[in-house]
Amino acid sequence: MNFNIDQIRKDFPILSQQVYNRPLVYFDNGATTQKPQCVINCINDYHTQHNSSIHRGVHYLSEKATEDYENARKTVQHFINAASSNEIIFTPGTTSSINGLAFSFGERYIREGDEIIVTEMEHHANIVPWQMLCERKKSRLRVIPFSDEGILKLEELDRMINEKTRLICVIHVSNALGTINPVNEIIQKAHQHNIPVLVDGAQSVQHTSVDVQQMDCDFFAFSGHKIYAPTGIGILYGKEKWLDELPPFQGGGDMVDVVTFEKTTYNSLPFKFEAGTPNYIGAIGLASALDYVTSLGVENIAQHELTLLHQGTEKLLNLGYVKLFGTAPHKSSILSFIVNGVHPYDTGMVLDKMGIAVRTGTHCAQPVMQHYGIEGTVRASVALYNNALEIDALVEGVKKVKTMFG
Amino acid sequence: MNFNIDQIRKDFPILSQQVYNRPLVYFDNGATTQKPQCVINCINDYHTQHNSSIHRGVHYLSEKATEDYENARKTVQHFINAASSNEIIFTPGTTSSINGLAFSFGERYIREGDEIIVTEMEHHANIVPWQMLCERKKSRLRVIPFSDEGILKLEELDRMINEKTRLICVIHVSNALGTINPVNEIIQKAHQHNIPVLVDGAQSVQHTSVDVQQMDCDFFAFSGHKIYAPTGIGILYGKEKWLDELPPFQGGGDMVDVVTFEKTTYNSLPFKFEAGTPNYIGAIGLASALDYVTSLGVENIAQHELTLLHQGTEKLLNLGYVKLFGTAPHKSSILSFIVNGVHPYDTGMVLDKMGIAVRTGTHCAQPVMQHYGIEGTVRASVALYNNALEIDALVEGVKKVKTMFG
Amino acid sequence: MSIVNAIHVKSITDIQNEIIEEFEVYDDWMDKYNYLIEISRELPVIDSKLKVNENLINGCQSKVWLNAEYNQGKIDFSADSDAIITKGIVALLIRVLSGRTPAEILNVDLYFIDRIGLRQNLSPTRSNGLLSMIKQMKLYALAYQTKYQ
Amino acid sequence: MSIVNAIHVKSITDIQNEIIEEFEVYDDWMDKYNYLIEISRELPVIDSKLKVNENLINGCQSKVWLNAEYNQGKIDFSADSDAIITKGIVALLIRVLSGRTPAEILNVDLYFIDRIGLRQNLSPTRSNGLLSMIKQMKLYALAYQTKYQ
Ligand SMILES: Cc1ncc(COP(=O)(O)O)c(C=O)c1O
Ligand SMILES: Cc1ncc(COP(=O)(O)O)c(C=O)c1O
Repeated sequence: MNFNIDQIRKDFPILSQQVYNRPLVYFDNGATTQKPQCVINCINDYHTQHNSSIHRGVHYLSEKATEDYENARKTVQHFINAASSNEIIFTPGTTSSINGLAFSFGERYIREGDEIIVTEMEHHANIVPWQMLCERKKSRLRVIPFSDEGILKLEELDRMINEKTRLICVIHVSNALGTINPVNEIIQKAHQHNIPVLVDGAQSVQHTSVDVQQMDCDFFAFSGHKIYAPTGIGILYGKEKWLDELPPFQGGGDMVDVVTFEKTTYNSLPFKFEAGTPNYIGAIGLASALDYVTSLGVENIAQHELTLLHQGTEKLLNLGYVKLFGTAPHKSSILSFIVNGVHPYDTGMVLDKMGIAVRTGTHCAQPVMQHYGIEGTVRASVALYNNALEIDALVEGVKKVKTMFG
Repeated sequence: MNFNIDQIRKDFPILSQQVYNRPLVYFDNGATTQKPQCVINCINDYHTQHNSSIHRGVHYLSEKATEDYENARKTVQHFINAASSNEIIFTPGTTSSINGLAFSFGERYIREGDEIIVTEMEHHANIVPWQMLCERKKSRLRVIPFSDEGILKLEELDRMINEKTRLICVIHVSNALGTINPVNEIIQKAHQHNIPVLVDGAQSVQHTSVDVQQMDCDFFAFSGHKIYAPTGIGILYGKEKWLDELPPFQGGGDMVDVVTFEKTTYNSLPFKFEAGTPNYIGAIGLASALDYVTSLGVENIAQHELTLLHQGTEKLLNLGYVKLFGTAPHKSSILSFIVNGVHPYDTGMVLDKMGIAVRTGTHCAQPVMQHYGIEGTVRASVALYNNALEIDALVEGVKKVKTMFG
Repeated sequence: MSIVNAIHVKSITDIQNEIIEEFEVYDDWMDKYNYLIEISRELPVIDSKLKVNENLINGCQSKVWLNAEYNQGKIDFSADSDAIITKGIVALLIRVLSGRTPAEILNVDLYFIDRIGLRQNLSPTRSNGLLSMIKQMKLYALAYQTKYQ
Repeated sequence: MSIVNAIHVKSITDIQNEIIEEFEVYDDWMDKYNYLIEISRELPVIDSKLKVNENLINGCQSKVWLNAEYNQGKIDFSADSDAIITKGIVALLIRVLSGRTPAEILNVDLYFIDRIGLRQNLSPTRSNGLLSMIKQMKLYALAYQTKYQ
């Protein structure tokens, strides 16, 4: 495999950072990823040389920024293989993508008594917007449960789908368990009943290659900051036939055609869904990050991360006192665990002082924790720049934790 | 006045840029402003040394980012003199702030037959969200007109307010005309009837000192990118008593307390309104920009810009063939004009090739254009880094336009 | 030279090369614009009763009306704009494409645009809508081709 | 030395200085944590029937129960946590503040926190909620002061 990890690590300046006089070992990638130098430079260059507001400007800088912004849209389109760049909506992030969709889809299609299906494995971002919608529309949220290994019980889905089902929302890769869900199968089932499916790809695009046409999902959401891009930018993909029908989520500049106080008409796709000045520098930074990922090869990244995941899993389990949450055979990037008898928070505090950044707590997936009856886990999540030495450091850290808390 | 413009211009690297081999003269500040080196460095340092997701992390970087993010909130609080940092909500921009408020306020307070008052001078961002809300709730949008000088007819407001009025939304400084509206007076009138007021401050915070307590507005919105900060970050200020009562605009991570499929409870202020990973680097960049503005002195900036505005006004009018739109005595930063007999677009195209960046068109304020029965204007908008030579360049450009198009 | 004459005797390539040559003498943008202003005056002006919303082209900051008429296998375009430079640009397009067959219009490679320095005007987001004009002309060509074949 | 003894004979300042001295010997974070773990064992454990939601402190990733009782002008605190380091930290707070008058608690300057290296734990967003614990203790003090004066 043509994946020189030592060389790649040099692309990320923050990795040479020290914390508490120890080399940083960054395993909080599920929360946010670090940025390669090319992305940092891209933003820097933009601010020092090109910055200008987009769309309505007649001048040179504005034309250039507009072109770069629209090219960024095409980069995203090709990255997830959307059929058209009209299907790529820039948003501030996954949470906004899902909330926007919940609003628009809700206004257009959800009536009293209708049902929306989610899974027990969802991140709060794919639960709360639907709960809020259901409360507003007096509709009902139904939940596909998962087994203790962290595998969705798809037979329940078959029982749940009925003539009132309007939408199915499913997490692609679980941020709390690492499970890669069988989205293709779910989408096939749903489409047999003409039910559209939203896939929350916040934890999948950066770890596996995503092809929205092959997957045939109706909507797909992800965040830039989790795929080596800046904060404040994300994507809502939607099939054009849906986006054409949905009302805009927000009103303002750029999304309109004609505004009068009597009647306002809306702009065409994708602009209809992009009210106001978008985070165009974020979008251009996102394109730069996707180019970087593409240059390394998504498949290479996936393989590298999977090797680390397996090493980590084996070494942690070999210790004999670590319980892993999420043991589905089809997994990605997430090691969610508890050191027996030790509170996750204590584990996290000690690892921190050893320079190892992990996340502890519920990972915005409280229903997953409720499933296991636990308060939370320690989560080490792997990114393309992690290496085997860091996995060893994590294992050593866990050993230290065990000796301290016993 | 201690305002060394030559020195200050050096803080903005883009200003030494050339376009078409001519020095850039950037007068599209109403659309977006350029960034000082300190803001650029702040973002750069963040990406190379500190980046980490905020709030739920136990580790060093996350703690630091959280602290910086919350300190940024305090910087914003002090900049607009809010009573508490709980009143400062980070959003992606003005448009999002207003749309979020329209949703939450609408859910909580707007019923069929209710009325919302806006002005004829609003930017689309302060029209369309309210139109969308009125359509949803079968309520009514009422409009305070303005005179041909660009002055609101406040006597109309007195006639318009009634027991059905729920909210008044007013632009602080008009982005199409430059008028500084008498918001204090409007707020006083509104409060006599216990009606809250939203002030759209997208064009005011960067040009005049804003004190939300003194103004006594209930809500105030602005965008970072128009005040020398990065794109993708903005503010919704709201009095705590209102924010406590309003439901969240979006659901997701960080804004919740307990999530179960049966019932979800929300976090306290300000987090209730900040679902998902916020643009924390944008927020930290915004604080850096506000510190920069404060270091120069908002009053000094206002005075400098006003001098340029007066010079520009006088020199353009002296040409004898320029018509100015927006001639209120109380104005800020905006020169909106037409060269007689010349389409604004032709004017903009020629100025562009002379290196002068202006905006042409409706400036997302079509009702203002409809008021005058015109297609659009040329808008030169002044920022702190513009100087008298640039005003002269603009005037020379306009002369050239006149000779070309007759 | 008048546009109308050029249409019937020269190939699309000839005319494109002619335009390129005409523009070659100007290396200053202002001169190019002055020339476009001049050209705008030669535009076969659209009948005022055709200046209706249905003939308006979307995506321009200035208004552009474009009309097409089918005449013995060829399409004659006429147009107008409220902005002069836009009018000059549409005049160039008409000079190249008016009086051509639908097939010629559909297959045309408008290389002159790049060569005279208007390439950036071709960006889909350019507010002058050059791309929209070309698209509209091709749409007319397609419509007539479908109708008469 | 046992916490219970310390409470009645030493001033708040004495105890803070004592804690600072105890921590001075550790310059490694692991040793500090080990010491906090040790200290956590000395915490006067809250009665299990007081481990109810009403006694839970908000804003911690770990659970912290805190109870306060008023006894002849002084407040006795007891607490527990499901995380050990948090428990150690709350034990330190109790060692300094338990058995003090409401006025003492309300006016206290807890400088030892900074000196032993826990200052960053004081950030309002710190998920261990040290700030919330102190706030809660002061709230109790205020409540009792108001009630009994
Ligand atoms: C007065 C006014 N309101 C609202 C906006 C919208 O701001 P943004 O595009 O940053 O959301 C603008 C800027 O275009 C403005 O000038
Ligand atoms: C699966 C999943 N969905 C949604 C989100 C929300 O993403 P963001 O916070 O970037 O909006 C996250 C990240 O926290 C996630 O892991």
